[in-house]
Amino acid sequence: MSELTRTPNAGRPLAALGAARHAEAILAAILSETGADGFHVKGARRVEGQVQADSLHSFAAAMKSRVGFEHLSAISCVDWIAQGEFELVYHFWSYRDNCLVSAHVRIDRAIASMDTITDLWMPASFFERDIHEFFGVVFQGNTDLERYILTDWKGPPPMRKDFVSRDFAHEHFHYKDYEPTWDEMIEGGYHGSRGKSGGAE
Amino acid sequence: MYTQALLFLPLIGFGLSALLLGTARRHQAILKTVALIGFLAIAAAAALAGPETGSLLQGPTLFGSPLTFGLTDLSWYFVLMVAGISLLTVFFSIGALRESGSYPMYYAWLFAKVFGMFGVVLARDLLSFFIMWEIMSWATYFVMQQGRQEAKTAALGYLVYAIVAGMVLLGGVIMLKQSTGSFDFDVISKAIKGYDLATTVVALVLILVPMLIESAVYPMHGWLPDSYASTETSITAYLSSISTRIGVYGVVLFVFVIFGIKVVDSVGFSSHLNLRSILLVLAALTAVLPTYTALFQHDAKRLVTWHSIGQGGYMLLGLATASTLGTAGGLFHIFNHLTYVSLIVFSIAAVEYRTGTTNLNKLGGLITRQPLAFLGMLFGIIGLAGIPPMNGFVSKWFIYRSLILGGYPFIALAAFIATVGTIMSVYKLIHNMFLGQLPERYNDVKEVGFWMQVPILILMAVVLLTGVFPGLILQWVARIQTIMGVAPIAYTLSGVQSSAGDLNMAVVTIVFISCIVVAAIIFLIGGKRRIVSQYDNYAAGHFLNKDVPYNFNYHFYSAFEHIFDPLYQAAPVKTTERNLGRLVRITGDYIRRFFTGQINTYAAYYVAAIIVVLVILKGVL
Amino acid sequence: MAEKELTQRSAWDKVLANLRKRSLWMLHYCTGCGAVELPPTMTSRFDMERFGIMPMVTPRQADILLITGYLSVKTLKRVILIYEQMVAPKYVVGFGSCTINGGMYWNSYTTIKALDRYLPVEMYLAGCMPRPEAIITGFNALIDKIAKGEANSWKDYYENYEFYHKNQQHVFGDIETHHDVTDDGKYFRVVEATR
Amino acid sequence: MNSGLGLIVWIIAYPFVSFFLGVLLGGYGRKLTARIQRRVGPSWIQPFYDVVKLMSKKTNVSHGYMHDVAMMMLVGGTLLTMYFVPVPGFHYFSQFGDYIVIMYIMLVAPLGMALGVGQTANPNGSIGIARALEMLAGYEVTFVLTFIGFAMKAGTTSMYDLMMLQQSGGIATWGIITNPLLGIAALFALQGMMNEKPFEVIVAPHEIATGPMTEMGGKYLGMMFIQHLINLVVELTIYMNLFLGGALNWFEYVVKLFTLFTLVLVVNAVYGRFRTDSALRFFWKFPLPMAALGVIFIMWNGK
Repeated sequence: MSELTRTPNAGRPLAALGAARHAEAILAAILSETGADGFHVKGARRVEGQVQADSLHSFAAAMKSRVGFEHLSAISCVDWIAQGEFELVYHFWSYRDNCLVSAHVRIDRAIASMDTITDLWMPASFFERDIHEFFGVVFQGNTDLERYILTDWKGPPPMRKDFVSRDFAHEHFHYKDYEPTWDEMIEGGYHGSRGKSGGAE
Repeated sequence: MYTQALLFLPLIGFGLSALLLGTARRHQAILKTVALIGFLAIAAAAALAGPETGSLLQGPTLFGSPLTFGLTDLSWYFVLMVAGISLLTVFFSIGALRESGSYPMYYAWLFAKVFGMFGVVLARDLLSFFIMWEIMSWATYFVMQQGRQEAKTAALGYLVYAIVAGMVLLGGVIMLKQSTGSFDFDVISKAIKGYDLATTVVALVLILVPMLIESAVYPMHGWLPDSYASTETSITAYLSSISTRIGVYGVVLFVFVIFGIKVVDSVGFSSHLNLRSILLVLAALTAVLPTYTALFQHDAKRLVTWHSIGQGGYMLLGLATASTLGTAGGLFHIFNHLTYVSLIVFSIAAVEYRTGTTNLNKLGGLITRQPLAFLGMLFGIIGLAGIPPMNGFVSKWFIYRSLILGGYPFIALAAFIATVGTIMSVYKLIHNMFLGQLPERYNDVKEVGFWMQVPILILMAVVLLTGVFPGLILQWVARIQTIMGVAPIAYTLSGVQSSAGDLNMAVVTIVFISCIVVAAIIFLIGGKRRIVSQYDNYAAGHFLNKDVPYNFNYHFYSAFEHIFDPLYQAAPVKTTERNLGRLVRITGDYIRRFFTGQINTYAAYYVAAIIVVLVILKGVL
Repeated sequence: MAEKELTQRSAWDKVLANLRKRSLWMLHYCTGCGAVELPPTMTSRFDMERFGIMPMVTPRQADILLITGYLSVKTLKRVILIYEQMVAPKYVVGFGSCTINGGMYWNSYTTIKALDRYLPVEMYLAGCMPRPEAIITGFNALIDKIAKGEANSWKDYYENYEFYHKNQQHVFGDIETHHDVTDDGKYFRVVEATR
Repeated sequence: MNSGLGLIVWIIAYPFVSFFLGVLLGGYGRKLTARIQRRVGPSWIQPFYDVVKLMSKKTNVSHGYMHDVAMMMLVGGTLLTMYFVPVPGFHYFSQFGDYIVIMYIMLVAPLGMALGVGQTANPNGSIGIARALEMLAGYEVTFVLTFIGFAMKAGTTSMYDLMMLQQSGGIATWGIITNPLLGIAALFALQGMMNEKPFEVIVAPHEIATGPMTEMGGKYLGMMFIQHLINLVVELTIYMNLFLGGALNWFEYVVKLFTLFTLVLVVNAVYGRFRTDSALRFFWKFPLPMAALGVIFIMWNGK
């Protein structure tokens, strides 16, 4: 691992990390270390801001090594179909300051590609595979974007807003239609599912 | 007349197969037929021979007394066993030794070994006993070093023990010759009765220790596991079934026939703390500790060799009780052990012949590919564990009863602990080799050929037959007991009738078979059943196929390993051997310093020696 | 075929059915949220062991396969493997509205909507989730069906295996369960050779 | 019932009597455990229903011929042990085999099961069998030491003679009264021998999917149930013959059977499950030294 990715607080007990900084100090630290100015304080322990897609990787590396946010708790994705964009939100967490910094990145919805940060955090590959499976965002540099939740899925990425779950379900699965003569069938004894229930083949 | 035949036939065989050495590479068949005919002749001679009391074969006179050989009941019992197992081993090796010339001297050394063993068993005087003992030790060394590379180093380990045993035996022989004035057994046994405690103790110890080394009794067993496990598998079967039992013959011969049990009992401090009780404790240790070491083994052959040490402990246990039942159990156990341990090792050889490995962690599921080897192994392990209706049970029954009724409760407990250890390691053996999932690489394994199947079938029949009708062997055991000076056992064809609890193996087997038939009827009343593939198995909803490893072989007895691992790592014998090796190396270094190799140092030694001699002479004069 | 089955049951079948109904071993495959209803049914509050019903661990030993909740396509593959590993006569009990018609997840893109198109379901326990009393009445109804000899849905799987297999393939393609169901049907004479 | 026609009839009827007794014992056991857990519990002859259901299964799954033969060895071995254990009025076979024979015949059934489970090629089964054999070194060694003490004192290893010795003076000469140490140690061993908690690690349902019974379905499980039920009767009878003075009439026999089983069941109902090595350590720390003490006591005042 290059010097850049070595975490300053690794190995030292939490208590020895020094007093927890409150949000404004963190905001200043982010500005000085990473030069990202689009951030603002959202709450006592929440900081939020915009980051450009291409500068995200360096921002994340700086957050991890210099600003003391060693933990990438999640990457989530929002589908702004109206603007034709995906919004990737990277949540960084600091053990020392108990504070969450979330960086919002906008990428184009049609191209839907972003470079990976698995070299900084190995577990990030799970978040990236999840987003790839459900939104179709391709993460450059992530070697195994293999599907692991919907293993036999053949349809489009299901979490996209243009995917209508009900129509897909109606088309692919068989429903048991409501049968007004339902009660006679029960009293009349049950002769196997194939017999009475209707439904599209 | 048969004594001469039994001695000269192996010699002729050895000569012939040695002569054929040159042709062995090209004409393996000729060598094998010669060996087969030779061993058939030996077996015939052994079978026809009976205990001849009269004609003693007078060999060449040496040190003033002739080397005499004769056939008694005791020696005939062993002669039969040696001849039988040698014939079966040759049968097996004809099928097993496939690439011609891998072991050119295989049959020659086997003949030599048989000659040595016959000599030891037929000897009627101490000198011929010692000479034949040395020949047997050397023959064992040469037979044993045929195998993988570590077989050669392990055989050297055996040789060290054998030489030590030989020297101690020589000391005993000389001591007895000085005190009784003759080598002949009968003369010695009459004379020894009148001797004082000191000489009998020393003579007895000097004679007994080599016997215990040869039969791998506990502290002196270090050589056996490595040497037996790394030789050619058919040799392992041969050695572990009969080679170590010559030591037990020696114990019976000297403790019972020559010295007499009363003399041995008198050696010691009180009726409880005499030589026999020491033998008993040693035998109990030999029965228990090797069986639990066998649990930890990953190699099938090594597991069985540890068991052959353990079973040797059982034989000594039976003999050391010196009661009718005990000695009968011990002697019968020699025969039983011979049958089922060779059966097990032949099955292992059959598996090794096809799969090429005996590593228990790599095998599995071979029951569908090699059913006969499985059946042979099954009969063998039921015999080894001593479960009715196999013969191993009958001799263990004798030993238990003699120990319990003879007032040795904790020795009986040790014997049972050994049985539990045997059952555990024996199930691991058959489970890891034949049961469980069949690995993909053994899919096209087939059964072994005719030559290897015949010995397995014969031994299976013998193990079952002598289990159901132990009387067949007990008749010889009773005759031997009369020579040993112990009341012979009252036996019937299928067991023993006595006031203190009886055994009728025929009835047990009949009831056993009828119960199984009843169970079969109950089973067949149930619905139809279909044999499914091994991948149709419960795996909590997971889909099984050939590249999902789904076999449990490694660390089979994890609870035992969890408890006994520290004890097993500090195995005393291995550490003592290592320290001995280091000691020899250090002393070797010091001695080397004297022989510097320059002439002048040697000249200086001469001058010094002359001066010393002069000083002594002047002093004397 | 089912009608012939009911009328010509021999006296011995009747006796056997009445004995067999008293011992039902249940493998509850906890796919959804219904599993939490089982513990009170088994323990002292409702004690279903009174009827000889006992939870069992592996499919080989079980008679009832209790599917307690929604079934995603991925879980359906495992459920079918377990169903085929069970020893007939076996009864699938669909538990809760999710197995009847998709229940709360009726518009989901991954859950199956009707269990009986993939497995012959013997009985449904309606409810989201059915309470222990419903479970016990359901099981008693099943016991009566077994006593009357009507609980033969397991034969349906052998007789109409193409129907079930086609639906399964439609949903998740082919799986290797090491069972040739049609061949088993002929071997165990569940399916008359003539058909 | 020891000679002629009565013997033949009894030999044919005895398995059914023993099976029926086993069913009653099994039903009583499940009823008692339920009552301890404040439940109603199944019917008194629930094991009979289970066996009938299992044996009437239609599509049984086998893993090979050894799997089938093993089931026959399993039930056959237990039936064989049953014939050799003396019961009130029937000790015909005691003249052919003493307790050492019985002790080894009892190993035939577990060996048969072990081979069958081995062929089902399921690791859960193999782990279960490995544990069963390891537990053997715990309880069986203790039980044998108690028997050795008795046999040495009585000078005979035939179970029928040992039983008759205890009958001579009524309760005063029961095994457990004359040697309490041996009796109590054997009680611990009985708990292990009957595979009841706390020594039930062999069939741990959640951990190794009921161990040896994982791949046993339909009539295979039926055969194991039949064996288990007869085994209940046999093992309780062995303990009763050695330590509770055996029984000469059937009423005394059934009463002793059920009281002894109640003791075992109560312990089973309230205890959790030992791990294998902790169970072995328990056996080697308490019951084994207790039995050894009992034997030393016998040797000390016996000689």
